[in-house]
Amino acid sequence: MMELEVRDVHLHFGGIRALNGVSFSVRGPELIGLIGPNGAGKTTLTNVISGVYKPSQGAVYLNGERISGLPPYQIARRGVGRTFQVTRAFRRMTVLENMLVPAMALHPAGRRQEFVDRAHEILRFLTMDHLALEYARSLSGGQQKLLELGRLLMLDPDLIILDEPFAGVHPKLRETIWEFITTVHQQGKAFIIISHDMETIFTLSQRLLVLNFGQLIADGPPEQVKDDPAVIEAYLGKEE
Amino acid sequence: MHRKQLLALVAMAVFLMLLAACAQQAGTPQVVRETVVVTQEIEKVVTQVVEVTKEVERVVEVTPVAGRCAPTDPDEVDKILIGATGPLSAPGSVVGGLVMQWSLNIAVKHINEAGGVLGKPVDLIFYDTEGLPERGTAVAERLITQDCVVGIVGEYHSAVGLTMMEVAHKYRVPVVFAETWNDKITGSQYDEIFRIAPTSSMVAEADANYIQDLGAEFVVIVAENSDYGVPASEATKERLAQRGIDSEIFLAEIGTQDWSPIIARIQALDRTPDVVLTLVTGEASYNFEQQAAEAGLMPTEETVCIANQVAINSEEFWQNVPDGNYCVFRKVGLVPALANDVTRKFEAEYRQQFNRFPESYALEAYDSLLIMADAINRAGSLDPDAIIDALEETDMIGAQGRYYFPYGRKNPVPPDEPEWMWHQWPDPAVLFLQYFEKGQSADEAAVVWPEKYQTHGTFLIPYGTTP
Amino acid sequence: MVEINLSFLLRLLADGLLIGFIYALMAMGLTLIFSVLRVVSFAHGEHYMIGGFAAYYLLETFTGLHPLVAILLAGSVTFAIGAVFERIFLRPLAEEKVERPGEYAILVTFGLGFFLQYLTLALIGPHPKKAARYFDLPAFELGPIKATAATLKLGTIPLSATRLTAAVIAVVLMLIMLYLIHHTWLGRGLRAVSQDKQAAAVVGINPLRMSTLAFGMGTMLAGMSGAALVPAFAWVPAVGAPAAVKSYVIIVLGGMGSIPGAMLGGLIIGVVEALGTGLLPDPNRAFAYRDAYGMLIFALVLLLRPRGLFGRQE
Amino acid sequence: MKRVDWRWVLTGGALVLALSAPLLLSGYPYWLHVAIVAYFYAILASSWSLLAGYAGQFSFAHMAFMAIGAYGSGLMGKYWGTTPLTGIVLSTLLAGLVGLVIGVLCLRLKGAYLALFTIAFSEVLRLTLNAELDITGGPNGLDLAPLLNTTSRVPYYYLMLALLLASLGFMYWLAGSRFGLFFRSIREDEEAAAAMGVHIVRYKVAAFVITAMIAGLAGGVEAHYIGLITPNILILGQMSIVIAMAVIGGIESLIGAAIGAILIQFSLELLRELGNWRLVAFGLLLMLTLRFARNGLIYPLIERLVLYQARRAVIEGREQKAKQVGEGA
Repeated sequence: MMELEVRDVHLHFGGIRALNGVSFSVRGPELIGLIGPNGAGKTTLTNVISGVYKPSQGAVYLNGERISGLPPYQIARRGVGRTFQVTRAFRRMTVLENMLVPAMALHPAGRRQEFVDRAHEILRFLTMDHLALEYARSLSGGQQKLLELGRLLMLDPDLIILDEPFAGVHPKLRETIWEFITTVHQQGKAFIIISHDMETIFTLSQRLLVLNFGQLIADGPPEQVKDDPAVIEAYLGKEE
Repeated sequence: MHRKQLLALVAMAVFLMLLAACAQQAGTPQVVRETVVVTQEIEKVVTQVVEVTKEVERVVEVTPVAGRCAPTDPDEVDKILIGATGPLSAPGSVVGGLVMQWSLNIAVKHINEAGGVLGKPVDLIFYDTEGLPERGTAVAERLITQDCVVGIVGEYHSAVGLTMMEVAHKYRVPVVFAETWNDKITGSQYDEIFRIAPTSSMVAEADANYIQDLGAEFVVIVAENSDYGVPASEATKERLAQRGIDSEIFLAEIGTQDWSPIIARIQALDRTPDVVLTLVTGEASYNFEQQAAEAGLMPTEETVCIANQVAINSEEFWQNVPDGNYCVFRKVGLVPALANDVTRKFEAEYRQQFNRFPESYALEAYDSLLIMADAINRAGSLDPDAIIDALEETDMIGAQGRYYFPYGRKNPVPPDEPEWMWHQWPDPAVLFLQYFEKGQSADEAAVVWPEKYQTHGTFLIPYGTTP
Repeated sequence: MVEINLSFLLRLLADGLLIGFIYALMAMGLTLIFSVLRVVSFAHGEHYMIGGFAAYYLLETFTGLHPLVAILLAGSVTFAIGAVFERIFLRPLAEEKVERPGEYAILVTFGLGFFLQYLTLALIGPHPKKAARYFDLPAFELGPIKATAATLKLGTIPLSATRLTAAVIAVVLMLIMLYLIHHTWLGRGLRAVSQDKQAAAVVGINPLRMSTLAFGMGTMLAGMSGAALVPAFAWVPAVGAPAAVKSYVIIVLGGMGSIPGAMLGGLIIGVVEALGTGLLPDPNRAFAYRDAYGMLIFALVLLLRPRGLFGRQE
Repeated sequence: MKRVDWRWVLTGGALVLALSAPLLLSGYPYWLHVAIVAYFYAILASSWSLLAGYAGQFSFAHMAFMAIGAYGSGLMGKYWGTTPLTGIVLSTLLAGLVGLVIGVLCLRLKGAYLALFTIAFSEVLRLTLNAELDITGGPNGLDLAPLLNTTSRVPYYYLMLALLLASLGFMYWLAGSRFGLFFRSIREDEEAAAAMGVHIVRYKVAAFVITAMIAGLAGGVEAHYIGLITPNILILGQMSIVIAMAVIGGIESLIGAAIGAILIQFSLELLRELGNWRLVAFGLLLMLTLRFARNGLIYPLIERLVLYQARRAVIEGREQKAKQVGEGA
């Protein structure tokens, strides 16, 4: 069973303290929402977990192994998959090729045919099988988002970090993504989902992490976090 | 910097050192010997393959039969095709190539006006060699096997001439080189190869003699690191040494613009040079001369300025080296005094067309074609051997004077002569001229060497005086 | 053997600084282009070359034309070339319509350089041209300071009049540029676009026009430095290449897009080359490797501090 | 109904033509020579397009690697008395090694920075070859022993052709393998590729090493064929010709670049009489291609004739071909 532990992570850019002693842990297939006002350090935290940044202090452990300091690709291979705020499909590669990249990176010895079949399976699940041979750049923004999710599945991670998956998507697509998350979650994968969309995130996630000024100010089930004074203050400002 | 990058740098350095070390004590390292063993096996196979292909060729006769496609019987052709080469684009010296192309065209005009060769018009095919030796091979190949030329003339760069000469030798096509100075070219003693330009040795000899006559004790040689500058500077240094004259060479990247650091260096030498000799071609020479003049290095009372021979284009020279008055420069070719009708005819045409003073290589290019045409006329056939025989017996007046080739097949080079005297015109006149008035043209310039041609009875018009 | 004494060092230093100012002017154009378009123009040397020829032919045809006017006209010629090129070939970049813009820009400007150089060669041939000295120095003698029309001699240090002129012109132009950039609407526009296109567009600046302007001004500076130098060096179509390579070294050293960086970088390169060439023991190698000194610094800067001395973190 | 598969018709035709060239050109050794040189440039252009078009590393040091192959072999022959073949093998390895170093040094450099760095590298190399006269022969160039003991061009022709086909084959295999996939993912988006578990460093450097070795090999063979190599081969102009060949052919297609190189080499030769004007036109063509035909002029034709058809076939659901496109395109 997957276990991620973020232990007292600090991150400073020059004078700016992006993260200031963040600690929490994820045990097994949880569905976690990560919220917080702009500039709270949500994306930064994602980048620390996925190895883009090395924490100035503190560490991240995956199943007891220290992963902070490993290059991103190592962390990805150890089962932490992430998406980016802006969709970053490999634009001048076909959808199929996009899907093959993580699989082949993960299993150097694997047979291509298996990956292809698996990719088609996943694409079918995402209802974009017919696009397999189109170039990613010719897809709509929404389809590119789905493609990114599909790519993630090919990596077959235990922990999936989604950065603003619902930002600027039309309702139809939002449903698809929602369904994707729930189904994949039921298959036993842990999620950390960054979102501004309070309503969605409160209903979707089982547990909420609230970041403010690089500090974790709340951690608990949505209903409890909802009326946590610190959180309200963070969002609405202190009332005198 | 990343650790990886540091490691890489170190690895690189070490490897290069190893390579250098091995190169020094030319011993063969283990790894090489091992590879040899492997590759020898492969080589066996390769050679067999080659043999097979040769066999195949023999069967299907794909190999060009002697390649050379020019007919030997003049009646088969309606015009006499002669090939010519020169650099027309970088990295070649475009100026040189262009001037030679111009002069060759004038030569064609004159020859055809005079009734052509064997009663047929001469047609010239000129190709750009870009100053690249490999292009020399290709172009010579093309001229000989595609365009079916009976002979080749011209070329400016020695490095190119050296490769062309091999092709000409392979297909047995006579060549008269116009401006390639490298000793090795006639030094090859190939039947096909003739030359009317002076060899580097001859020029170096002349330079050394003149400098000796100036009574110089210390000379600075500024040369470009090219197929021209390097051998020339070394040959000159050597000859100066034989005459007990010290000299120091400063090599510079070809086409250099800013010479100030090197000029500073020369002026910081513990002794002031009596002569500064410029073995730099093209615009770079102008840059050096003007900057040296501005810095007060040369020309001065103490230091004689020997500019590069391109200074003969007085207009261009004064434009680019306004402060270069009293500079001496080498001229290969005739003194105005000795100019003959051919010379005057060519010069007139050349000036009228391009409004420049014909450089030495202009005259050489012009003459090279005249000589080839004359030889074909006398041979009365297009057969290479006949032409080569005729060339060996050449005795004609060209723009640069009387041409003849003392040593060749019939009359081999005697042991006491250098082997490059083979098919070599022995007395291209190497003169030194000196400007003594700002803006004056090359024909007004004083001839200061050799003594017998002196116009002002002196080896040097002292700086700042008027004769 | 060269004995290294103070006056020799001073002289190298002076030579280096003098040529450095001229390098700096060229690099300034390049860095201006980069700061706004995020593009390194590989045709910079050719604009410099064309600027020189333009000035030369202007002075040839209109005798009595004042050199400074000629320089300005030459500048406007290269400005026009640059602006038109930008409009036709770099517009899709500004509109962000191109995949991998960086590479596209490299190749297309590279093609422009190739085209311009061979076009000039085909049109005016290879024979070197050189404009007459713009200004003669008044001849005077004042203790150790001596001046002739061509040279100003400070003790043992001779300074070429043509280069002094060019350096002065360079400094003046650089000051003008700095003023333009920091105290005019134009400069504000350029800076705004160079910092954030969208934001600039929002406050009513047209980023497209700014790109065209920036590229034009960059090539104009190149053209003007060429025009300023055409009396100092024999001018041929290939004259641009080495100069351009220098300015690449300089902008990387100074930090891409940083104007003070370009100035300082120019001076540094000038001095380093002079010292390197002057002090390396073996005279032949010393000079043959001249261009390598800059290159090595350049490589090291790229590896150690990719954003240069003044560059901002990308 | 079964439609004709143009792919095989085309490749077949081209092969037959290439193989029979010596017969057609028999008695025209000069054009045979041009063909050999054209293949040499084709190898350079296509390997550069693998590096730049696939892996997105716009290196200007390709000719430098070529020169390392040539000079390496020449110098080993001169100082260690190695036979040409030994020299070529070793200097190919050497080129690979230098490629490794350059690749590692360039890890963090992108776009213009990479271009400038690689220009600096090859300029310094050229200056060194020029300046170290006593070792390299300087501007006079370095003589190399002939590779094959024959005066005929035909064996060299087939050798260079084989080299071209072999390297194309190898590069296509590579492009179809995980290498090609990762190269392109890196080109598209390094960070995302890393997040998908791709070992960026390894594959970036691999791209440099492999293409450097191909260039080095070609250089070695070419130099031993010509018999002489000069530092002038390293001037920026030469590199720009290779780049232009790749761009005009189709920078993201190996075969496109190769064909482009061959066509351009021949046309430059045919137009030699035009002197510099042909280079003017060439430069203009380069700019226009870049601006208005980003995929080059040759590749789109190939795509129309070959890939488009294959795609249709796939969309009709032929899984087999799906892979070829997934790989090949």
